[in-house]
Amino acid sequence: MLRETHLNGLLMLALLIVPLAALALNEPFIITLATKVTILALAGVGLNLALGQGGLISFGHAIFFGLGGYSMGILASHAQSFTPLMEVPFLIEGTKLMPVIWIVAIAVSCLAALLVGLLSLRTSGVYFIMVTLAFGQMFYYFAISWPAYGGEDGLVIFVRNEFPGLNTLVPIQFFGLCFAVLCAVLFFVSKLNKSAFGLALSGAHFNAERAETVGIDITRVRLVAFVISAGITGLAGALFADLNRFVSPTMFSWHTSGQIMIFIILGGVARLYGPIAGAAVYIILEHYLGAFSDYWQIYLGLILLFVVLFAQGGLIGGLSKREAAHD
Amino acid sequence: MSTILLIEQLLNGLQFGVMLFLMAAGLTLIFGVMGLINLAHGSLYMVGAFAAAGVAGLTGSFALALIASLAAAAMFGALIELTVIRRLYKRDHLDQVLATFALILVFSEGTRWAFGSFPLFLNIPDMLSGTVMLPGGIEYSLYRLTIIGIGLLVAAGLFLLISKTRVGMRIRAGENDREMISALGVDISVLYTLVFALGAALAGLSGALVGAIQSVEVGMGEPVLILAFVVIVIGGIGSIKGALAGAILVGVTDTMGRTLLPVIFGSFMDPSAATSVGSALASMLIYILMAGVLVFKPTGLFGEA
Amino acid sequence: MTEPILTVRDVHKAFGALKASDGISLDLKPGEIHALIGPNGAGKSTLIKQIAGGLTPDRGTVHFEGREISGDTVYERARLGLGRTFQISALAMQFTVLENVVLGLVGESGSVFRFFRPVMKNPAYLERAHHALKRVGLQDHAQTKTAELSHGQRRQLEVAVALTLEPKAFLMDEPMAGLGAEGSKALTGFLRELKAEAPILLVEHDMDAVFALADRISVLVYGKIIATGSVAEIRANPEVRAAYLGHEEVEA
Amino acid sequence: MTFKGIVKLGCGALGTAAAVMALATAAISEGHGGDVKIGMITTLTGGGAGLGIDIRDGFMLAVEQSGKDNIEVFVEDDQRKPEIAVQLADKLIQSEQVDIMTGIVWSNLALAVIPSATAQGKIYISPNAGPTQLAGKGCHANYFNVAWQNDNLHEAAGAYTNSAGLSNTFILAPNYPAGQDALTGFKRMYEGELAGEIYTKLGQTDYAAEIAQIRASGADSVFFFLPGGMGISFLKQYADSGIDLPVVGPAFSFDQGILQAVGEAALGVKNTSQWSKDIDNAANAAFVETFEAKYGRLPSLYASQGFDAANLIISAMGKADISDQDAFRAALLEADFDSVRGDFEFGNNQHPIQDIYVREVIQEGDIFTNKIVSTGLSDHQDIYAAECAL
Repeated sequence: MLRETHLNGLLMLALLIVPLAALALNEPFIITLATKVTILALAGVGLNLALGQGGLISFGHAIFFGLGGYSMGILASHAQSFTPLMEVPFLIEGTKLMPVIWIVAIAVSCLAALLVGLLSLRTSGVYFIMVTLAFGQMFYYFAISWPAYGGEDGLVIFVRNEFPGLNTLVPIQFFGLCFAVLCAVLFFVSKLNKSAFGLALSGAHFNAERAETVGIDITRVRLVAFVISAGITGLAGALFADLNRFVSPTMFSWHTSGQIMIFIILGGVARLYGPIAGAAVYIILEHYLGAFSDYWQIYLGLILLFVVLFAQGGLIGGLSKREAAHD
Repeated sequence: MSTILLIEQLLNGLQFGVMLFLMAAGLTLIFGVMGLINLAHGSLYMVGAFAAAGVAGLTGSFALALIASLAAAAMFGALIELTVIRRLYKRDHLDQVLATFALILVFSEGTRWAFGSFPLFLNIPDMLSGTVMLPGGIEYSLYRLTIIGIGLLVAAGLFLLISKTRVGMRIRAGENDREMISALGVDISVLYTLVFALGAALAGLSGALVGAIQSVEVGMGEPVLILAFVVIVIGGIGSIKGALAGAILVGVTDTMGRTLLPVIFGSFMDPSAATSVGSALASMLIYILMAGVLVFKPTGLFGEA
Repeated sequence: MTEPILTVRDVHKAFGALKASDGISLDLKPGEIHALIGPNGAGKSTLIKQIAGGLTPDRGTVHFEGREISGDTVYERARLGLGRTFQISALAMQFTVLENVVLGLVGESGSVFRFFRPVMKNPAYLERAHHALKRVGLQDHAQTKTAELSHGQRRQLEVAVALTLEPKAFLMDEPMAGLGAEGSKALTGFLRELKAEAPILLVEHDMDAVFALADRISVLVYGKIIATGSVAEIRANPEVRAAYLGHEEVEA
Repeated sequence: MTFKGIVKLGCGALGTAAAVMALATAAISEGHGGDVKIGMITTLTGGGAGLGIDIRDGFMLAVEQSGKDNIEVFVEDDQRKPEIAVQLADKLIQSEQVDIMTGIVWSNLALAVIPSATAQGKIYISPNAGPTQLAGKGCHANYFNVAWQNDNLHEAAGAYTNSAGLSNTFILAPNYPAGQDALTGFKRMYEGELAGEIYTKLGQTDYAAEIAQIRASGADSVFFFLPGGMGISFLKQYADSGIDLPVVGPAFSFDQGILQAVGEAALGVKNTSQWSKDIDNAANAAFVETFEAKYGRLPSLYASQGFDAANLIISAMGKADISDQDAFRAALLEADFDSVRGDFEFGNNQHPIQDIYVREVIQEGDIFTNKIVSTGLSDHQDIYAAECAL
């Protein structure tokens, strides 16, 4: 058994070493898989802030994942066809520059989260779960039937977007970029968790009445957490779209929301590095169980059930038990 | 649009609402009594439809098929309650959501494994096929009228069960105070299994009823599950009355939106674009309705604060 | 006469046919402990919620320091200086003792939206938190998980959190509940000290504590205050004896 | 950005080819010794799995019958999710280094995968989807479609509606790109009036409201495109509504895989298809017989397309080595194989020029199936071919 901090370190190291080894062994697809893990983990880290730290069980984070994806898709498709996004009241051009796309993805996701959050946070508990789920469906149907950007067909971006100084078409370079983004976000979130805001957010989660009676406006705290969380997930959405060079309404579907939640549960709720372990295990299962049986989702379902019922704390919790006991 | 068509569409909305009610009733009952959010409810709906299709295929009897749907869904309901669900009552909603999400995967792929990947056949019984003339010259499907009838009967039955019978009293007590009811000496775990099986049976029944006029296929429970969520959020979670009101509201709004919005847009737009934009908006209408209700009543129309 | 810090005027609140508050008026003056007693179901909790926030009266007003607060939210009232403790400990059980106290300080100082500075290393907070813990006698338990505290210790922590708010008035809902004789006695002494800092509206079942502490007592029965007065006056009031005390003595 | 970079972007897909060709040629130039690696991405789980399974089974049957041991097929399940399909394509190209790809059922998945696969120098043979975008300006030397261009069956339905003397039809389809294309395709050939035009919600299961509108519209016929479960639901409800107007649709809602689920409700319905099990030629008779013997069910349209896709590849293997891609493409373009649908040739955009039949749903014993009643369009080519620069 390991201390949780050591385990986290090992996890990040593994995530870094595997694609490098794959590069050496000329297995480029493993690099793609590792990139996928990195990006989905990022989405999970975003959701975990709301769900783990804040206790806000959002079943609608696919909204932000999808908005991030479409931010990339729309900007890049306009750049690709040299048509401006809009000319009135002022000119907005498409772009192929990742940093700009990221900022837009984060901004759009945060704005949507503000609106969705304002309405959803009037409710709590099961209502919140269902309301966020229903908002997700609303975006999903909108994306499918809105013809301007491909509807159900989605948008294909032929060349991956650019990042100054890198050739993002080279898998290992794109992986490195995603890994760096993940590290930066992990640093940001770990700071956030330890700040006054993080304490207030957990306080509002563990005992809302208490937090209110000490003068904390818990709705505002939750709204801010929801918005930050959405911004991170939106950023992950933009990267995911770039990984596939493609966006479609599937990114908005409720299965996507469920999947991001699964990463968190598999890894361990409210553990900062949980989504990384969870996403890695999920992708490995999907990849290898899929080859093993047409009905692999039965096994996935059973594994998930087992984790939820008997292995609370997820992988990281399970592997670092001793530390918790010594605490 | 003529008045007759408008009335017929209202009737369609009512019928759609009643079908949603059958789904939503079980969901809201299970939540009200056990505090459990059950995503696998849609899977039980699918189980009901497949059981009905299987039995109808073997025996040719629709009545037996309905009984089979009730029995199979109740049985699978009781089975998952005993093995999985009862471990979740004291857990938070997150664990409930994920465990029941996992059950969806198991049920969907398990059904595909057992029945194959192709849709099954289940038809309306001859006795109920065809149409009848309603007063005012509306030609309406007899089967759909029957669904409205069965749905309203189930609603009435549930109200009676909960307000008049001993079991109902226990259910109401369970809703308010689990500790008290176990102090009364009622075996709460048996009660919970029964309530869960009842909710499952309702889902199975609606799956079978709907299966006769829709496609019996893997994954059929998911869209209706989400609609049922919208229904109980609008109606107020845990309230049967709310589920009925919410279901009819959603049914009518959706149906009228689908028919009227393209017409409205058509009055000032090119017809092709109008149908496209109108339909896009119509597909989001019930979610907009839900958002609207929540702005004014965050716990739904009949929900408790 | 000094101005009351908290004034409740003719508050009504009904749930269906049940009149939980039926024209209640009372006030809390600086430097006093005003005890509110009454049998179960008399409407004490409903009244507390209307004072602390969470329930809005159907009719009537609540004033705090001369300002009407009837429509304010719980956290707004807390920010004005209304410190509340709960009937059943309402603490974040997963937090350490120290974290619970610091949470109070974060709320009190209004510095919730600070995202980068580690809050548990803020020297100003730590100093105030340890001071508060020392006052209630929990200084050795700062790093203990709240869930591991004894019942009595949790009540002490409740008071410590309330202290960090530096409130202008305390609203205490059965602080003695579940404490042993020893614990009650210690807390009684502490509350007597505390009332010099801020007056206390005390809802309490423990009659010994009430009679030992209260400067004034109000008796609530079926949503109405049937008597207000000094300990001696209340003890002597025949109506109170009939409606409440006799009943209570039988039980005791 | 360099000037060169700007030019590349401007060329869109063509630019991509230039950008990644260097990588791709490295993979191709590895010696293969006549072995052909085929990557199949298709839908094997979840809704619509039946279609992918049929394509795979038809394809594998042809491979098996060819007796060739130098074909290696990698089958992957896309779960009907475009993102997964894209990643599987990356895997097949990067890890397995396949030469040819095939298998995708759905247009949206095809659009996500094919442009990038062909740009990376892979040959793609489409056994089902034929999106408009890839038939006209977006056509590609490496992209062959052995099924149809998406509009074809709908156009044939429009033509049939005219010839049946129907002139006031009511049309409906789901509100998504393929649905919009379907109605456009129908209207291209149809000459009568429209009694109504409705877009339904994708995945909708209750059509009471639409059926009421049809009843009130005074139409003389109905054309619909509702693939999968949507079509089953619509037909059952339509049959129950008592409306007695003739129904026309593309083969997708009347195919072997789902007819049993629709039952009598489908009897007599006219549908358009380039294949039917009663097309009278030796290849087809053998295909139907061997498929049924091997898998215990009648083949579907999709199975026939999978079978033809494999035979097309096998025919080219007899003429050229895969390592000489130009020669291999030329061999494919000749389409020198016995298609189960009879005459088959490629147009300039490498989409089929073929007859499209009108079928009627009939009952044979307990089995519901189709029989050909007439030819809807002869030697039909899609209209986008003219825009293709190939």
